[in-house]
Amino acid sequence: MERITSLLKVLWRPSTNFVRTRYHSEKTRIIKRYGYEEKLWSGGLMPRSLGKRLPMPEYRPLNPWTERRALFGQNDYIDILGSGELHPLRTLYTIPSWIKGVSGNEYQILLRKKKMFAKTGSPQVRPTKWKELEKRLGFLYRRLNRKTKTGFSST
Amino acid sequence: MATVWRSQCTFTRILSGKTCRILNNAADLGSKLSPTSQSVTSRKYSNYAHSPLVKHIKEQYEFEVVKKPPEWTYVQRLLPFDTIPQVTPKESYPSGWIPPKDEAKNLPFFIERTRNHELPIYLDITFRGMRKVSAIRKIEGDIWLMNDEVKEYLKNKYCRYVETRVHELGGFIEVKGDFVNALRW
Amino acid sequence: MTSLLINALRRIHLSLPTQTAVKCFSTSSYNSNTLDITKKDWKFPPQYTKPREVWIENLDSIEEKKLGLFELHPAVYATVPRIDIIHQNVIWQRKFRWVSWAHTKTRAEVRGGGRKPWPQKGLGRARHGSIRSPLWRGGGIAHGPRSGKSHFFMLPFHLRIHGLTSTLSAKLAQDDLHVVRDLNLPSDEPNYIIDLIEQRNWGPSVLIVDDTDIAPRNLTAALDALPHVNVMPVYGLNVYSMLKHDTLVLTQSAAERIEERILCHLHSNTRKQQAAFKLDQV
Amino acid sequence: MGSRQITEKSLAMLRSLPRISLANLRDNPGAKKNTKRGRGQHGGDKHGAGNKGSGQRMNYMRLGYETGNNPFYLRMPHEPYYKGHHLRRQYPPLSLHALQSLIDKNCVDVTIPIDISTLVKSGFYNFFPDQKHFGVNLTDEGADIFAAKINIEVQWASEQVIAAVERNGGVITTAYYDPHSLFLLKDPKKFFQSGQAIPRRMIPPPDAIEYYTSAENRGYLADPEKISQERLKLSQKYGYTLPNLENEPQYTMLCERKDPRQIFYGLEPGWVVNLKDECILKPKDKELQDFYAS
Repeated sequence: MERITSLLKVLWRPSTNFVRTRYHSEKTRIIKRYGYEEKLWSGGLMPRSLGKRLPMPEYRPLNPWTERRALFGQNDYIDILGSGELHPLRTLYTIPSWIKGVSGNEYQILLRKKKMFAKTGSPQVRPTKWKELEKRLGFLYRRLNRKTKTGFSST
Repeated sequence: MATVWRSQCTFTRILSGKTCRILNNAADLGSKLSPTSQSVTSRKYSNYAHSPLVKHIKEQYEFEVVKKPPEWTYVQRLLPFDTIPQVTPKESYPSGWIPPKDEAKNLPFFIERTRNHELPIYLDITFRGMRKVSAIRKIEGDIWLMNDEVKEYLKNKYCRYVETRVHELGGFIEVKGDFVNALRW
Repeated sequence: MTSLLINALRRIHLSLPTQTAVKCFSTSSYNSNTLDITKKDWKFPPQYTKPREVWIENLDSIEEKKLGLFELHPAVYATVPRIDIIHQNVIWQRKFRWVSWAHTKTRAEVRGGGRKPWPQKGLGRARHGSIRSPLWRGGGIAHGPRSGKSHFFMLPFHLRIHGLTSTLSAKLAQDDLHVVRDLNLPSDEPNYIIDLIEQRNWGPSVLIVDDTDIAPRNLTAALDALPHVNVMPVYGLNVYSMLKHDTLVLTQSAAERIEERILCHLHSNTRKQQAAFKLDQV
Repeated sequence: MGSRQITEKSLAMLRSLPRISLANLRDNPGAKKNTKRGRGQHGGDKHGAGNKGSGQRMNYMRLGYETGNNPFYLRMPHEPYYKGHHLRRQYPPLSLHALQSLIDKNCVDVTIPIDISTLVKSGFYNFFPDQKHFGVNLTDEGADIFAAKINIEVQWASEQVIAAVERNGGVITTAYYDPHSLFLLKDPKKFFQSGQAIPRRMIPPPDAIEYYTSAENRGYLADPEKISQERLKLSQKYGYTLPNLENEPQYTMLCERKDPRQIFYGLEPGWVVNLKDECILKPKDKELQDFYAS
């Protein structure tokens, strides 16, 4: 008996069971859609154009000391430091008069604009613009009347 | 035809004289109308058509120009103050106004007077009288010491704790409640 | 922690006057005969805070010379520096002149689009009424910016005065405010100004304020090439420019003029200026 | 320099901090509140107007409107207690106490006659002629403490006020001004700068003539004889001794009155005041003189 077991030990090899294992790292990319060129770049962080440089805007830093920026705000306290007769609003020469010093919603500003331009040649010279102005005013008039919350409504 | 002629007549009349008269109706503005045609002393005509036409308009009335007349003091007293006048010391102030004391400048804190020489102590009533906050403004110096003293003073006077709020940079103390008369000690 | 910081600051501050005192002594010993010390008597004398003393400097040599001592009123040059009020002033200066001209067309203004592109039913397509609807490419913009939007508002009068005094006080406290006797320069070379600023450690950008509208020829010629050094009359002075420039240089007369104007407003009836802004009354 | 001084402490802190510039400037933390973005179920897509229906699609009716019914507030007949109130003359009040404090603070000069322009100039009193304000009503609050000898001209005064002023040896007159004159009195500088001639003062309207001609009210159109009688009567009623005006050192000041056609003290109608050259233009023309004298 002992001999048999020793013989068996010599002769017998445990049968190896080949289990097919496939790890993720061993996977190869399955070729699908052969001949299709993928437009999306999957190779890195940023898309690279082949050979050509992407258009990058030239760095143009703002000059903070142009005359307009260097003297920004001049004469804003002219009613305090000056003789007291000129309002700072009167020193804003570049702003058109129909909007200078006006605060209000679009309807109020357009109404003022229309009032001031009606006497000029604007309705005759720029009829399309004038028509659109009036159209917009009509639209805003209706919308504000319908949608403005009056305070009596619960929401 | 007659009506047309009439209307034309009216039109020319308006153009020639009446407009001037209407414009210069405020005769106080030194209207320039000649004595022959239109008197400055306004006479009332019953009808527009009955009023005479203006023929000749006088250019300039004669004025006597007086430089620095004795009446100039009456003009000067009408002109507004450049700055609010300083208070000259008087022996008594019947209105109850208290002049600022000089020795107050040596205390650790100081309340500046307003431009109208009043104490800057105000009462703010909000929420329809539900919240009353009295404020002492324009404080300079040691505001925390002043806060302690205000609290102590009001606590002794009213026998209850009062809440205060100190704004150090703004230089004011707010006291919850109406203590304006008490704070003007 | 905060108290520690404050203590530290206090110590720094306490050490400062001694330094200045030493400096003062040395300079006065050098030219004691030319130094003039002005004690001013104001129409509205300072009540509690002591007046500030500044050196009157010169511009006619690159080296700094002290020409005299000058007193500044604490109500203007030594008020509490309220950073929030300075900030409000800057915001106001930016906004009250700002008009936004950005503009988009609505579906009503874009050309065309009156016809229904395809029938409502039967084609299996989504229903559409106009090719200029905001959903379409090339259509109008819904809720876009409309041209001529004004951001105007007026900051209350006394807040603006407080902004000026706060900024002037902060500038003086941070050693960025200098008073000079006059603006006469020996040459009209820009390099002279650059050297002078470098020597005195005034920071690159300097705002020079004079009492009059007309600056000396040498100064204007030199400043033509220097965009970051600017001259302004007193009435042009403002919070934004003071903060934009590193150093503020006032002539003696300008400093007095600013003081006079602000003190006048602080002690007069300003009912008219405080009234609510009305466009037809300015 | 105390360590707890606000100004000194904050300026000393600034010394060691970096330079304040446009780059590091900011508001107080928490001072600016951004508008809320809609959160939750609808994420702002309904703009806070709820779901469908009236909340989204309509404005509510004006207060009191009952969809065509005769509204509640109109069901009762109208009882016009205040009928014509918008046409009545109004006189914004100034108390004697306020006047006294103005005198104490040197805002009102007692050595010259006081009228409404003086009160407006003091900065404490304001009125609006375009809002039916016809001048000042001097009220009797503080009549007991009032102690100034003044020559004052007001538009309305009660008996107690007249007594309080006259007890101190002062003189009070009630005078009417038309709204145009009141505009001039409110801002004389603006009027002088406009370069117009000073107009005449208008006579009072019919319903005010009675007040301004009665000596009890010290009206400016009343008989001076009667006024002195009334002064005596009032002093006996309130029990004070009336000082003799003739013996006063300020007799000329106390006797100064305006002509019923005059607006400013010392300046006659028809004159033009030039503030820039400091001169007065007086009309020499006979016709103008006649006009302004009438």
